[in-house]
Amino acid sequence: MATTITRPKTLIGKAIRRREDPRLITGTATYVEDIKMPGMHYAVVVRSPHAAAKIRSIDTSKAAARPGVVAIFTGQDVSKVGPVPCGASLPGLRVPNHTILATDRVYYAGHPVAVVVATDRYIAADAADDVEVDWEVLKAVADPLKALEPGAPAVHPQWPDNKAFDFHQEHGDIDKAFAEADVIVKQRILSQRLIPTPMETRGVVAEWRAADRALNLYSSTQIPHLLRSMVAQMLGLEENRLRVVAPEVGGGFGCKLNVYAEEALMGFVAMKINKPVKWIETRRENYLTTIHGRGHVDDYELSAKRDGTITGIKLRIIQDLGAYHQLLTPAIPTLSVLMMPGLYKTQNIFADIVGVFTNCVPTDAYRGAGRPEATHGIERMVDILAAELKMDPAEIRLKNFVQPNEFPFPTATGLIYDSGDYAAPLKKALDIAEYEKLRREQSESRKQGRLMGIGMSAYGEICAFGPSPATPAGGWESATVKIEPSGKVTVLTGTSPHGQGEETTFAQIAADELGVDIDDVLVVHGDTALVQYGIGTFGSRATAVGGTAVYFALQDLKAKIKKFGAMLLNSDDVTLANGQCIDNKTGASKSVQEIAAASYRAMQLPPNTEPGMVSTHFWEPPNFTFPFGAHLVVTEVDRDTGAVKVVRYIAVDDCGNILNPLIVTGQVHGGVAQGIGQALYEQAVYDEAGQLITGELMDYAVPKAHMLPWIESDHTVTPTPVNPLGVKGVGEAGTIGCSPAVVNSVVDALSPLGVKHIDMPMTPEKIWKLIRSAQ
Amino acid sequence: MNIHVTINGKNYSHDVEPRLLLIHYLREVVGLTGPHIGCETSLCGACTVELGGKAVKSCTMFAVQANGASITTIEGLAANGKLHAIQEAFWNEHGLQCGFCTPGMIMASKQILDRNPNPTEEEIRHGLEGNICRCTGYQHIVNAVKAAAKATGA
Amino acid sequence: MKISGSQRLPFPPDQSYALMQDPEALARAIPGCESLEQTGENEYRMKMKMALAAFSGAFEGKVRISEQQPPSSFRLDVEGSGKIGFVKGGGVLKLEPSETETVVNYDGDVQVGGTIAAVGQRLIEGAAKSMIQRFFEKLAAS
Amino acid sequence: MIPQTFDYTAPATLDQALALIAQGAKPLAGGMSLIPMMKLRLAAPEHLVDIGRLKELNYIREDAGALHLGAGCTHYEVETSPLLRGKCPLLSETAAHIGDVQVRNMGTIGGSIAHADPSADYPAALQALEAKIVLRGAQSQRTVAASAFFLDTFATALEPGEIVSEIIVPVEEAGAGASYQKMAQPASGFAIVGVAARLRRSGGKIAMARIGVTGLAGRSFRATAAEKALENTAGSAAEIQAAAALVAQGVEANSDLHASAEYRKHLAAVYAGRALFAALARTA
Repeated sequence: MATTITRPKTLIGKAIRRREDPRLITGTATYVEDIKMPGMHYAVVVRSPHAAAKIRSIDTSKAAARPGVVAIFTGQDVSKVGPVPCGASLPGLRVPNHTILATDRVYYAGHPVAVVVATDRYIAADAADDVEVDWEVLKAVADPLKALEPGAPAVHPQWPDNKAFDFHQEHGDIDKAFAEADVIVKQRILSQRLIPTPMETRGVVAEWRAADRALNLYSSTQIPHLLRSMVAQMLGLEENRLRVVAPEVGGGFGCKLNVYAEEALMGFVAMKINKPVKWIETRRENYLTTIHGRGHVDDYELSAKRDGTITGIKLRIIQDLGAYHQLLTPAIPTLSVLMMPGLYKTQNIFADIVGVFTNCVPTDAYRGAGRPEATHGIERMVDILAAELKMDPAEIRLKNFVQPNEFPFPTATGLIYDSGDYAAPLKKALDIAEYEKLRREQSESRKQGRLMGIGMSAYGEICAFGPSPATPAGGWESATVKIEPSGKVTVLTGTSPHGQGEETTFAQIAADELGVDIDDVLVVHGDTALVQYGIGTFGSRATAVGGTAVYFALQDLKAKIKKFGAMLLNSDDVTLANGQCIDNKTGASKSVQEIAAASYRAMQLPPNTEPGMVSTHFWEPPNFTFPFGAHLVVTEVDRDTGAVKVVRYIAVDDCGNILNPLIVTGQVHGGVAQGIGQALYEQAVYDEAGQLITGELMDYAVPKAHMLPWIESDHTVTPTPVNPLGVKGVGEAGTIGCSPAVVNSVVDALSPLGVKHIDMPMTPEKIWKLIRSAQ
Repeated sequence: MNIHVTINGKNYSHDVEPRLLLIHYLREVVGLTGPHIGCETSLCGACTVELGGKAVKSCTMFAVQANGASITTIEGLAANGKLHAIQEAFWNEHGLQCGFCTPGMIMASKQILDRNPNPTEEEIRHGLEGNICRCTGYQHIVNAVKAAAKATGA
Repeated sequence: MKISGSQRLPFPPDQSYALMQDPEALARAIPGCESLEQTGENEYRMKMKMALAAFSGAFEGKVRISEQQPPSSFRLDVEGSGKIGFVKGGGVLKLEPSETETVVNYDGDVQVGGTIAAVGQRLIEGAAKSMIQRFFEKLAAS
Repeated sequence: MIPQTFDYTAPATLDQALALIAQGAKPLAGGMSLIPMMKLRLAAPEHLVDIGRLKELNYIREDAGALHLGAGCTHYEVETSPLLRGKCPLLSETAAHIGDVQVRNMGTIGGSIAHADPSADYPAALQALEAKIVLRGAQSQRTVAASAFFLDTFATALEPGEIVSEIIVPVEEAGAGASYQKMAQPASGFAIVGVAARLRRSGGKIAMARIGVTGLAGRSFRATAAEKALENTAGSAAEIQAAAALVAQGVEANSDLHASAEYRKHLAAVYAGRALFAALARTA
């Protein structure tokens, strides 16, 4: 029965190809849109074309008269459904009542006002067009700075100042630092609104089983369990009668780390019509109504000594929240504050956040969530300081880094950095680039009138979210490992991977720990009916927290294997290695598979031991992890057009131990692509009336293959002591390290013209105007 | 309107509404799951299929326009249980993460290699202009196309 | 979005002014106008079918004339909405004599919403200008 | 995502198609412009006549010193036609800039120019080539110059009931060189500005200069002032730059999210210079 070939422990660290890929490369994976059920109905959501308006009336009669239309619901009909939840809490936070359909007023273009349900998606689309809403259009405000001005239109009439919260944090003696500074540099730095754009939009299928009072909800989500808890609450359902399945999920990048109106709405519809219903977001809806990211206006001040030592950082963040709080909206800028010292030692910080309502779709977690903004800010400011002091940007960074002997390092913002050698990736990047030679090339090229730039960033990030007291809804993760009677191994993880490859990396961990063939390991996730409660995949946490839970579950299981093995071998001294439990005295052995079979057969049990071979572990991380790295970017600016070409991109990342280099490199590449997107191309633009004018892929420039450079990816390895795997997380690293390096490079290219700062995205026209005004 | 098409070597005949998009025909009527919908402006390329030997975006075509045509989707690439060289290369080179763009990306890659068996990096990137991937940064996809070129050339 | 420019009408200012206040002339000149019916003093309800090459859409809306200072200036506001979104435009038209003709300088705002705003962004200005051009050509021909 | 309902006819002959179009049906060629608009419900034709399959509209042939392209030729066919690449390479080069591979596989030259998007690529080349456009209706056939065909944003000389049936471009003479240079809008690939330049050198002088511009204004146009400035010069770098600087002069330029009018005018000069230099290099 046990046919598995055992082999030495070698999988961790190997670039093995992914186990999830066969279904994906053959087009046979099941995304939400691929789910079909008998009697399936289709829903289309009717949305506001206005950013701010009162609803005088809604006339659904014409739509309802279309053959095939089975139901239409408006705000009044869903009044018993609870509001879209905000999971973040801040002192004094103003939380608008976020109903799943608008009732008397809409707050952003795209705001859902009704849902049309029909037997066919084409009919539903036709009928949605027939719903007539009588609007009283109101003045809207889309720009957070304008929203703060006296007399600005009030997004929520009850709060005319448009402020959702004020947040303050400080540490050390900031006044002294600035009073005694040799030099103070100031800059306003923007992190523009971005649209996450996973290639799969959101989608929901809801199926009501009336006789069981049970709802099955299939949603393209990163957090199936949290979604279950919250949707159950919204719908007034018993949580154990709601099953949430995250089937194949086509990318998330944070925007599916949320609970959306449509998720509860489809549950409501299914319960009302007593038929399965499917709603698939169009790309236009995705741009209008799925959360955006970033949206910062940051005012920075840095104080320093003449020798380049940074002595203090002041930061005032104006956060464009949009019209509502989605799950984590107000919490995101607080992560920027936590990350504001970057990799530098300074203990004097002062930070203010003003959270501002605007008539736009809410902002929330998008790849990096608060940390790219902070890293962009500090890494720009360090370059600005270096320029002011005429220091080399590498030198000033090396001077201010937390040193390897200072870990664990308490930061001014209350974090404990776990481990690091911050100089190592920067030095490695400089070596790869042949930095000095590159600078010589640059001075030669400048003599020829060319605009060549060299820029770098040294970034740190907060990952592996995280200790539960510091994480809304809890920050632990769960794993169950089962060895089936046949000896096959099933890993159930509470994380919910959607491209990150945990079906492979977790199988690597399990195969190595148990000494079984990786083909005998199956990783299962994303179904609340199959998997114990879990938190989900976001914040570069899946491997560092979820993988660690798997690891500990495996340790428990190994102890049990040894107990059974010792019993079967009649020994009191056994070792488990290479899938065999070996009697250290006689050399006799039993395979893991044989032991598993015996544990289920239960002819005999070790003392105080239950039958079966299953272990569940909920792992609570004692700290975050803090990956770091350095990116170095060479750019050339076209003097005539302002176009930026990235000539070289070097990324040296330290994410601790690497379980699968293929996957890690892929994460870095993808992260960098999104960072370059922000630096050069992407921007969500609302006009003054709150219309999203980058409302489709026609105008919102997601980078395509020809718009991105070759990325030279390398690593240093500093394991974290926070978890036994030594892994820190890598999902967001590329994005966080990227944008400041690119901007620093372009500012460097234009520095001979006196350019000191450029805001993103660095479009050709923006650069051209800078060049022209310098001439 | 009645249409006849050959999809992945099998003949189909259906009565369809003229406005039925080819992508919906393939997915809803024929029951395929490979071609995906990622946008409505013909930019993302997730719906790419091969029609009469040419890569096309099946979301920007009506099923009636395909009447009489021969269509290959991602489901039709593997033959006799053996993956196509491009599928194999995407797997080996980690040319995908979430996988949603992958069927279209592989079909677009096939078009590149059908027309140019030994493309340069620049030619590959140019040839993928009609397909957006948000996960990979494209580098591993470029590697996959190169690897597939090598594998089929060998 | 701001929009401004100037157009000519081959009539003296007082005649041009009168023409631009005449509902029948407006109905003939507004591109795609299917009906223009008076609802109040200087206020009209309009049905139009906008067609620009393959683009087409039916709109219902209002036209309002205000701030009249004959024959030198007035304010024109037009708004319409349909299934593909809404269009709002308004601005001041200033008439200046130029020999026997009138130069009409306009300066105003155009705002669009809905699907048109999402995908038509790059085309709005061109389309608006071309519609204004057609409006004046037709007016000149009346 | 879902178009409104319509009737569909795929006639076997052009005459049948024209008869239906005369009754108000809308021609559907490759559908690359029309179908996305129908999906967004910005266009809702009641009756589509599929002319994309008509063999009668799909040919590229040489006749009496000119090249005749059926309106149904796809961009890919234009891009790769050995005849065009040899005798009118500017058109092939321009076709290669349109959209992406999938769009070029389906989209047709006739459909593209009938749509008259102000940022489309073909018009620049057709203006520079002084192309002739053959328009056919059920009872009519006429030929107009490219310069008279493109009237404004989405507006052409096509009358109701007419379609573009053929495009006629010249066979380039010896000593000619041409190039199309474009700054693409990063999201859509449309031309923010695109300039097609054609030059012929004779006896050390530029005997002929033609410059077509797209993306800059509501309609494509020939930059005649720049052409005149260049003709009969030696084509020195300074002369080319000076001519290029004239391209946008007096033009009321478009502006949008991606480029202001001012920047577009600047780019027009830059890309005109680039196209002219590249064209000149090819005259050698």
